[in-house]
Amino acid sequence: MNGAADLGGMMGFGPVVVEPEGPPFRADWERRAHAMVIAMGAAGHWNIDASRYARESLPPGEYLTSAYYEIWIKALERLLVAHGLVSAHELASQQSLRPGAELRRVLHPDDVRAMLAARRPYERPVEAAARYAVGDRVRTRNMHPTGHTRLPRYARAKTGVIERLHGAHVLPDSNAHGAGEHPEWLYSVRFAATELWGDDADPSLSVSIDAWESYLQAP
Amino acid sequence: MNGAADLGGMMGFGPVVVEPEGPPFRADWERRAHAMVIAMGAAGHWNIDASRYARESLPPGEYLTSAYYEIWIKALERLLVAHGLVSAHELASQQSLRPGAELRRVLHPDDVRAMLAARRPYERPVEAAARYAVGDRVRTRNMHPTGHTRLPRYARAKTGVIERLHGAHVLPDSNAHGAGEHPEWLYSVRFAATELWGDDADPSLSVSIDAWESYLQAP
Amino acid sequence: MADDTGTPRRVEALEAILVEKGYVERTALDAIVEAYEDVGPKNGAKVVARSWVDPAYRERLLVDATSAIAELGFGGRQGEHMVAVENTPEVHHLIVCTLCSCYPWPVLGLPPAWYKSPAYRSRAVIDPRGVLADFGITLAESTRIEVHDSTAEIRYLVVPMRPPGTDGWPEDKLAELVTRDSMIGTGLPVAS
Amino acid sequence: MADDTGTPRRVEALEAILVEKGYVERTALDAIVEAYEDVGPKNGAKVVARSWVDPAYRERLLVDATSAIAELGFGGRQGEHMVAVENTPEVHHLIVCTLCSCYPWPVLGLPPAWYKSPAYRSRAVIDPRGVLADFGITLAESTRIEVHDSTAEIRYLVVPMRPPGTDGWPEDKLAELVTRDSMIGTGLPVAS
Repeated sequence: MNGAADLGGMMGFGPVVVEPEGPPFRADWERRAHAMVIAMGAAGHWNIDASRYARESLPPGEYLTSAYYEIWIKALERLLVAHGLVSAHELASQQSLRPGAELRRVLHPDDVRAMLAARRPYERPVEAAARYAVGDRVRTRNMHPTGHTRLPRYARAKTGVIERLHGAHVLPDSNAHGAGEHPEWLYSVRFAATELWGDDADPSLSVSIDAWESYLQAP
Repeated sequence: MNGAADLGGMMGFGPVVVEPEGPPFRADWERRAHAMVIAMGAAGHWNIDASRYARESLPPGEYLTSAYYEIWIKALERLLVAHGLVSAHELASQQSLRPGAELRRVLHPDDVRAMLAARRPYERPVEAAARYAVGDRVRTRNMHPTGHTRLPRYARAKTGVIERLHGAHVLPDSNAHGAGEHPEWLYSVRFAATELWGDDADPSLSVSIDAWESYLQAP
Repeated sequence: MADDTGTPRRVEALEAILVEKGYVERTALDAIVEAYEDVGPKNGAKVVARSWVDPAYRERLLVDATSAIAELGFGGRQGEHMVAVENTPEVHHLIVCTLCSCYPWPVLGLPPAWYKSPAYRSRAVIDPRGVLADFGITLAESTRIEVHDSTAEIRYLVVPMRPPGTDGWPEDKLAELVTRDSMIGTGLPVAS
Repeated sequence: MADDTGTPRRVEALEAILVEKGYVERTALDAIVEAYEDVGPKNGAKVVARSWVDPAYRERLLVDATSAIAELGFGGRQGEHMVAVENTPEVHHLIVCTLCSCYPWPVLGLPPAWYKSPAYRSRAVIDPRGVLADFGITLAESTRIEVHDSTAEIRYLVVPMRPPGTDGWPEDKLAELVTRDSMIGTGLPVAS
């Protein structure tokens, strides 16, 4: 979707506020929010693409005025409600008002380390050969789905060059909506900044994205 | 600039909240805000393009969470400060702390009706002939200036057809920044929705924009 | 969305500052407020009704809307360069300003809040049928939609189709059928 | 931007609800919090330092970063598919995730707030030299910049250039020069 999360190329946010290296959390609620998102993710009722879609679906003004872990917690609340695990009324009243549903999996404290250390690859075997090879010129599709996609607006209908093949990966556009993994070949595609941003762009700059095969077509 | 005001094609705002026909203001502060913007515009220190640029330069999160006349009043405050007419400290303390500067023009109550009724056309005579004619195919430039422009992001690097000529008009891209009127031929350019939004778009839909000649090039 | 207490106070304080500095006179602000209480879509409705009963006027309106509208005494700020676009059974026109809130003040008054809302501005150019559905309007699938994004100082007026069953109606009675939304393209004239 | 009182209370209330419903155990949350206190850019710094002293390792890192990083014992969530990109005098790499906050957790820890900020995400792909200036970095105009927008599950690690004057340094001393930002591309290794 063309939501507020699709920020590449937007202007008006001012300079980057640089922080020195240090702990990534600035408040304890951020730690708990992050941990809850991971723990509820481990329950297996939704996948990472559904989580991202829930975040980018927040009303744009709310997205852009929320701290990042606020976005996570608001999206988690929406997922809990959408999956019937917590009611909107419970969230509003800030208390549990009925017994919990049966979770697919409850994360046990002893399993946390192993879960975080486990590789859960997104690569899948596919029978089809890759349609494009390194060096091929490709054009990204002009597409504006209302659902989830990982093709940013700034890189749509632009011509670039295949830079790497990453194997076939789970397609977020369907996986986010529970419509299956539909793995596709995944490529790094490199664009000249002048292609993305026009003749006034820095000629010494290029930008690559990782793009699934169905995002691409012959130029 | 690619600011929050450039909303065409964004998603996530929900349905349009329809209102019955009636007075356009919902609170008295809106009336006063609107009147102040007009009265201070009449002072002649900035033009309509500079006002629009001040509005679209608000931080995106603030723009999208402000009521419309709030956007106007915040932009007016910024213009007043930028032009040295009111200080940021005065705005913060909500009081005048020093005598006013000399305004170019103070709007007198007796002149209001005539001012509002006056035509202040944006058309200007130019020597150059129009480069394009009705029916010509043109391509909009891919441009991403940090300054003001009226070429929306969704209509950049797209091919359309000239539908009307409107004469030569003041160019907002320079006028907003006090860099002169630089009038240019202005055209209505019509695009198929499939060109703007891709193959999945409604084939029965077209969108036109009004575009200055320097926004256009041969296809 | 407006802060219910902060914003009115902020606006009031700014007015006091501008008045104290001698930049604005309160009575001038009063006069501006008053002027726009009088202006509304009834002006545009007169233009549309005239075009329905007077073929020569209709022709002038479609060729040079600014002059044709001035014939009826309307014009001025935010109406300097008018274009009229006429709905037909084949084509429906819809007006938006995706970048701000451009709107033909002299014929329609000041824009309603929804016209300036992100919901309308974002969606009118990519999903106009969805927007029309929010207004309770469903067009035939065969009707083309032409959206006009007011990106310059051209201001658009939609001339809706005259409702059937209004033959011989006087102009002022016809004007009563012409709603604000029908001249933006988000509505149709009141059924006769 | 976070509401200083509302948000912590909201998070606390949600935790209480999830615990009461039996969906999460507080000690599991504690364990997750604890696990990420230990993970940080020192992991990535070890990878970079090894690549500086061991040409064969460097080669493996550039060909299959996931495996090369696993040799040093790092991997897992948000590091399943790693790619290492090497800075040279000709090319500088910069990593961003414009769409959310994708970041290689096993080698860099959790991302700093600026990495997730609209200011960084919006500008890194259109004005990376301006972004680098915010970090106090000015590259030679002749240096090309390659920005990598992490739009899939591939996670990128920048291998910065080894600072001059570090010949013969032991690996652990070299690792101390490798800052978090130098592995994102928004910084350079500490001057030796």
